[in-house]
Amino acid sequence: GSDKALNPFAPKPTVVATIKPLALLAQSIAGEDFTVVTLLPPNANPHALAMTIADRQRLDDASLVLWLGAGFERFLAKPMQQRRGAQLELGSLEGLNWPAKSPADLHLWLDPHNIAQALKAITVELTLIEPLNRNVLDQRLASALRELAQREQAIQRELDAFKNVPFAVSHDGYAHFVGAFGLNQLAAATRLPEEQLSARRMYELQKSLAEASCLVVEPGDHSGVKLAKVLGVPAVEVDPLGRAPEITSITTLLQSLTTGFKHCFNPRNRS
Amino acid sequence: MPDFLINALLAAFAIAAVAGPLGSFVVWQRLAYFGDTLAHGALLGVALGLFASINVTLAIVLCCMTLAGLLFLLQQKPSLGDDALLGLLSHSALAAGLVSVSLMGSSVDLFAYLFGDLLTTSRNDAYLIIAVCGAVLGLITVFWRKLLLMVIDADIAKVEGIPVNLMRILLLMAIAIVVAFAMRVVGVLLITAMLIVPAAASRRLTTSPEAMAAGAAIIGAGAVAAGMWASFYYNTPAGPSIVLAASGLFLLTLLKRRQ
Amino acid sequence: MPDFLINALLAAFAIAAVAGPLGSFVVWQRLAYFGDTLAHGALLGVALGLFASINVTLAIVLCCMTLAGLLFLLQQKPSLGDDALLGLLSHSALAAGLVSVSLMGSSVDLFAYLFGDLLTTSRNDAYLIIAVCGAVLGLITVFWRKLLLMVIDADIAKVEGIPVNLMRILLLMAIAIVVAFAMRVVGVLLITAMLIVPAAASRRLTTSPEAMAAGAAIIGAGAVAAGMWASFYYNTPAGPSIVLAASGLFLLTLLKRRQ
Amino acid sequence: MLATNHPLSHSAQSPLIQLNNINLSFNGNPILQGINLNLNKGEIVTVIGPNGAGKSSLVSIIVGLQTPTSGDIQRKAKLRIGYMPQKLTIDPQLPLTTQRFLSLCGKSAALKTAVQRLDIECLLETPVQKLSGGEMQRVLLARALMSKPELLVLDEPAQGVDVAGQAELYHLLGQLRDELGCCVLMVSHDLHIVMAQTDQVLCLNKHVCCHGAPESVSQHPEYLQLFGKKAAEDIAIYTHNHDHQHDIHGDVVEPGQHNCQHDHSIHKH
Amino acid sequence: MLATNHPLSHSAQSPLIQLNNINLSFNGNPILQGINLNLNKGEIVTVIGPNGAGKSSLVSIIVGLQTPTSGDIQRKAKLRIGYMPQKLTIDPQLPLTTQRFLSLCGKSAALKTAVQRLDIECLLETPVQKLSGGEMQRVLLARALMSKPELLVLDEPAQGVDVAGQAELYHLLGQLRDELGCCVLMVSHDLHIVMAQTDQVLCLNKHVCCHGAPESVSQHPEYLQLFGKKAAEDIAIYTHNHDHQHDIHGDVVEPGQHNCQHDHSIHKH
Ligand SMILES: Nc1ncnc2c1ncn2[C@@H]1O[C@H](COP(=O)(O)OP(=O)(O)OP(=O)(O)O)[C@@H](O)[C@H]1O
Ligand SMILES: Nc1ncnc2c1ncn2[C@@H]1O[C@H](COP(=O)(O)OP(=O)(O)OP(=O)(O)O)[C@@H](O)[C@H]1O
Ligand SMILES: [Mg+2]
Ligand SMILES: [Mg+2]
Ligand SMILES: [Zn+2]
Repeated sequence: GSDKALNPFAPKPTVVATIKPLALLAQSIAGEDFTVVTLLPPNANPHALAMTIADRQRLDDASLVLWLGAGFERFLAKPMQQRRGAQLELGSLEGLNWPAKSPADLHLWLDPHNIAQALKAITVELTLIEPLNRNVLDQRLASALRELAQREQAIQRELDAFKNVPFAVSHDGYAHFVGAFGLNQLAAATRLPEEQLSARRMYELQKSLAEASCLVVEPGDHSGVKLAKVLGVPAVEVDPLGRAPEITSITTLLQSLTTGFKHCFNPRNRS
Repeated sequence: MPDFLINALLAAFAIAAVAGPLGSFVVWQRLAYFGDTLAHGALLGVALGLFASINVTLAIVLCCMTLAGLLFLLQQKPSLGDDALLGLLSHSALAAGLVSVSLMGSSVDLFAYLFGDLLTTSRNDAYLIIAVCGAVLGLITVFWRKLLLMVIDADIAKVEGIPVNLMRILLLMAIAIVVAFAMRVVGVLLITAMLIVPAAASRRLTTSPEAMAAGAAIIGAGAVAAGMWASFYYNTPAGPSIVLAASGLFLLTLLKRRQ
Repeated sequence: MPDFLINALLAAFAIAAVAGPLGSFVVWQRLAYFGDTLAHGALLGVALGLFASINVTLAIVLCCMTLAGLLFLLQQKPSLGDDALLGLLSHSALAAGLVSVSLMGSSVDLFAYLFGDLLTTSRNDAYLIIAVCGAVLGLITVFWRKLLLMVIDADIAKVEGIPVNLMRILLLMAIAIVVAFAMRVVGVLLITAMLIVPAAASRRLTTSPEAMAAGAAIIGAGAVAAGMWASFYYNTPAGPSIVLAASGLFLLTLLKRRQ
Repeated sequence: MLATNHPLSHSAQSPLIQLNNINLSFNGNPILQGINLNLNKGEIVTVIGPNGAGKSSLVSIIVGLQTPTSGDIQRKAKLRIGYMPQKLTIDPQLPLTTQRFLSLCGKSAALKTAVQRLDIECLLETPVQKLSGGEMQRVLLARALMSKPELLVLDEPAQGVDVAGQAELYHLLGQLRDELGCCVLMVSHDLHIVMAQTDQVLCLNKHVCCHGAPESVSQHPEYLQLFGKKAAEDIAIYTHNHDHQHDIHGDVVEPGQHNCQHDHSIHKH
Repeated sequence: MLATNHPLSHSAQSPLIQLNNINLSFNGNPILQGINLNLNKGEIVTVIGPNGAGKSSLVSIIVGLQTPTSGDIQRKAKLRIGYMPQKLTIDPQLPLTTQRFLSLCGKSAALKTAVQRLDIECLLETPVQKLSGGEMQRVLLARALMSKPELLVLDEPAQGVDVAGQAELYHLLGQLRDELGCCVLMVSHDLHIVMAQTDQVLCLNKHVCCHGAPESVSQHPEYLQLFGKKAAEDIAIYTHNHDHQHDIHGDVVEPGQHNCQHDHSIHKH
């Protein structure tokens, strides 16, 4: 009702995605028929976001809200409970792959299989909103899935040589990628960035990471960089959120991750 | 006006109304640290609530009330100042919360529980806040004179037959309950700041305790209105904007030279 | 002993040593809230530092020192208690930090800055901490008598020719600097708790200011040792374990009946 | 009645408060020892004694702020006590005018009377925290009056009150006793006034040295030891002629131990 | 010298402190008006006056804690001041024995002398916060002495001190003046002692009512107005016979306004 009145210049239905990877997913299906909005600023922390009124208004105005789940975008838990409009909680989709070691990890867009599931679900939701565009949407889905499959194979080939190279991560956000491509992750230092280490854990990490090629950290994870320094392994930045502006699709995001991990595995690539 | 804005304003005004008088007592009794202590206690509450698998809000409320009780007991030993006691409780509760999370290998990020957001208030949340704030406001009004006599001088009050200890625990519990309920709905920052900042601003303008309490409520309400407007106009987060608006009002009162 | 443990212990013992005397002043001067205020100020410092693209540690130190200066100025208007002033500054700084982050669309997770981790202290970090703590400890020792006279009664001290205002700002700056440097290395919780808890525990055992300061340092060191051991043995996070150990020592002192 | 041999228990009606063999000690140091005391309606009882004698502690016990280490207290049911402590510090953060401070504890009619009585109209708008030492004493007395107490307890009420005010204060206490028929218990160092205005004097130095009417007390050997012979005669302090007898006055602290109650042996003559 | 016509400026040496036309007001209320005062070595000067007369305020200005609204103060270079405030509250969280408290401001030899002088050996181990009212006054005086001050400023030093202690305190102040040759400035309500022990009396009631030697002051009309004729004669308060002349004493507040300085008109006879 009042949503349209507050936003008269948006003739196209909007899809609000919480973070950039989800926006990339939505964009590949939505094309020009929807306005896709990313709720979080490129580098904000989804764990502790304080919304502005405009953010809140965007949520209410959205035809579809695309998010991962209360375990990831905590600030959305309550608004989504109350929401009457369409929402797609990717974390609760059927038929997803979950990594064995950290079954609750919601960085699920790092696994091509999950990406495919998500794309399909998004197509269903968008079709419900704009039934007349069904054909176009289906075509976009098909081409997106094709591109994804190709990229997956290419990455598989690229990473094959490094399957046994041991490495560690600072905080457990890469499990889906690691699982999908069968990489040899020795350990994750912490589950969450805020978590503090125990002396025992530190001791064990130091022993088990003796042969690790690197510690993978997110951009801006200063504690991770410090940890790597103390443990005596190089820190390599890999960005699961694809913050870099040249990342414009989910496949380029996967590719950038691959490049990042190769930096870790291949000492010559590191500076 | 969109629904979420109505809910947010309802909750924020209710909090401003009760935070005025309650905050005045906080300032008089030097309990400014108490809000933070309760927030840290809430962390422990969440951890224990998950452990004992009881309702998390209930666990938080229980934990906050326990902290209020502990503070009351420690206050009976007069060798430490209130601020040091609160600091002690605050840090111990936070540390205990962090340790128990780690021990339980709990899968929730406890900090999330501390960051409510005013703009995500639902209508039911707003009603809950209004009910809690109304009840506490009623209690304070009923016991106003006794509470005030206790603040002025506990010894004289005691001799004159006022149940000083009861009043003290009533005050601590009232603060604990308001903070515990409001925290999850509107966020720790907003509720703890609303207790202190408007009362501090009002202190500089008024000459009677009643005026200070009422003034604090009015300044709080003004800060809510101004902060919400700023949040809309400058696209800033709502809670922090309200707090900044209140601080701005305090700065304005510094211009007043007298007293 | 692994390197990381040596570094951590070096840093933690240095902090315990300076936090003993400094924390005693914090307790006497009712500044327990100051640590938290500085932590919140650090958030603002990070945001502004990124904005002005200066070194973040420098920005934090500057911001903390500004807060100390502000507190000093506000203390000159005696109509508000220290705790209310600190609460005001604390919440305003936090709100300002959150708002400026939001306005700048800043690229760092500010909360990470607040949760340093003792165990990731590098050798250079440890040296830095030791240097800062040593310098502050030296300053306090040199001005001990004057600081103490100021604490006892500022008026008498002033008449006797002690530069009371200078001493006061010295104390606030010393706290600000120790907290600002230590915060990024060992985490906010550890440094702020180490200021209050050992001093509070020591208060109950001692009968002279010097003994209280020294006792606080010793209790702090004991808590570091016990906490580290527990962290290793029970696999609990190091910083919070040390804080809990200190709280445990405080509880032990409650058993002592006298005084 | 336990304290039948007690000179203060002469009244026929039942006393307002009855202390039986009260002892108080802090950390093992005895502060009060074996105190027996009855307070009756219409009496003015003054407690005198050197610094640290335990006068304030006794008052705390009587008003119920301090629990004695041992002994028994009996209070008349629902006794209305007006209390004026030795010192009072009110938080400067509380905005409170004298008017409001007084109005907190009684009706406006009572306020008006009390204010007129103590001549403090012009202080009504002043914040209580800004009152000068003597002004505060007057306001506290007004406050204690307003509640129409049956027992009025004052710990050094004349402290810091100016010369003229002191005389009037004691005069006023006498009037009050007559009008309200209340009992007044006060602590004072002002022997002149005490002797002139008091019904009963209790001379305290950890134990009760002596008690009774002023005339009888001022002849009592223990009183003479405490305050010097000359003081008893003309109560003129500055002409006080030292009598070194007092260096050990019959104090019941552990025997053999030097008694440390500042027996005014400062000027070694 | 500006204040040449000032009776207190009789000394030949240059004064320790010289106040010229000092005014002080809070929020527009005048507290002190046109005060001229010289303090010289070896003098005992007592400030008397009713409650709220501004005595403590004047003392604050002299020791440098309060800045006057207008007027000029000249201090001897590097003047050592010993100060004893009207009240002192020490944070209970500070563990501090009396011994340590005293030792903070002087050598142990000076401490020993001061402690013996004031007979407070037995208080040395007591925490300062636990001292009784009068005990604290003694300790504060000991403290003020230890620094061998050139100017000793005491705001109602005898407040709460017991009868015997008072006499000795004033006696001691006289001795000190002789030994150290210091100037003693004190505020007191105790006219008896003031008149007996003081060189110069300053009678204050916002403005300086009168000043000079005790004998001359006690004959001064303004003094008589403030304290009553009888008081001037025998300084015996309890026989004080009221003289209603004093209801308006020549105060320099806004003319026509009722002067609100508690002109002890409480007992309307
Ligand atoms: N809480 C306490 N702990 C330890 N000692 C105490 C405490 N309170 C009082 N005392 C001691 O008890 C003694 C009596 O104190 P009290 O205040 O009753 O004396 P007082 O007779 O009122 O003296 P004054 O005339 O100076 O007011 C003093 O020596 C004092 O040091
Ligand atoms: N900071 C202040 N603000 C406003 N008024 C004040 C302040 N300080 C003192 N006064 C007022 O100034 C007057 C003089 O106060 P002062 O303390 O100097 O009196 P005093 O002569 O020492 O009285 P007393 O004999 O009772 O100690 C009083 O009426 C008091 O209320
Ligand atoms: Mg006493
Ligand atoms: Mg005074
Ligand atoms: Zn003698």
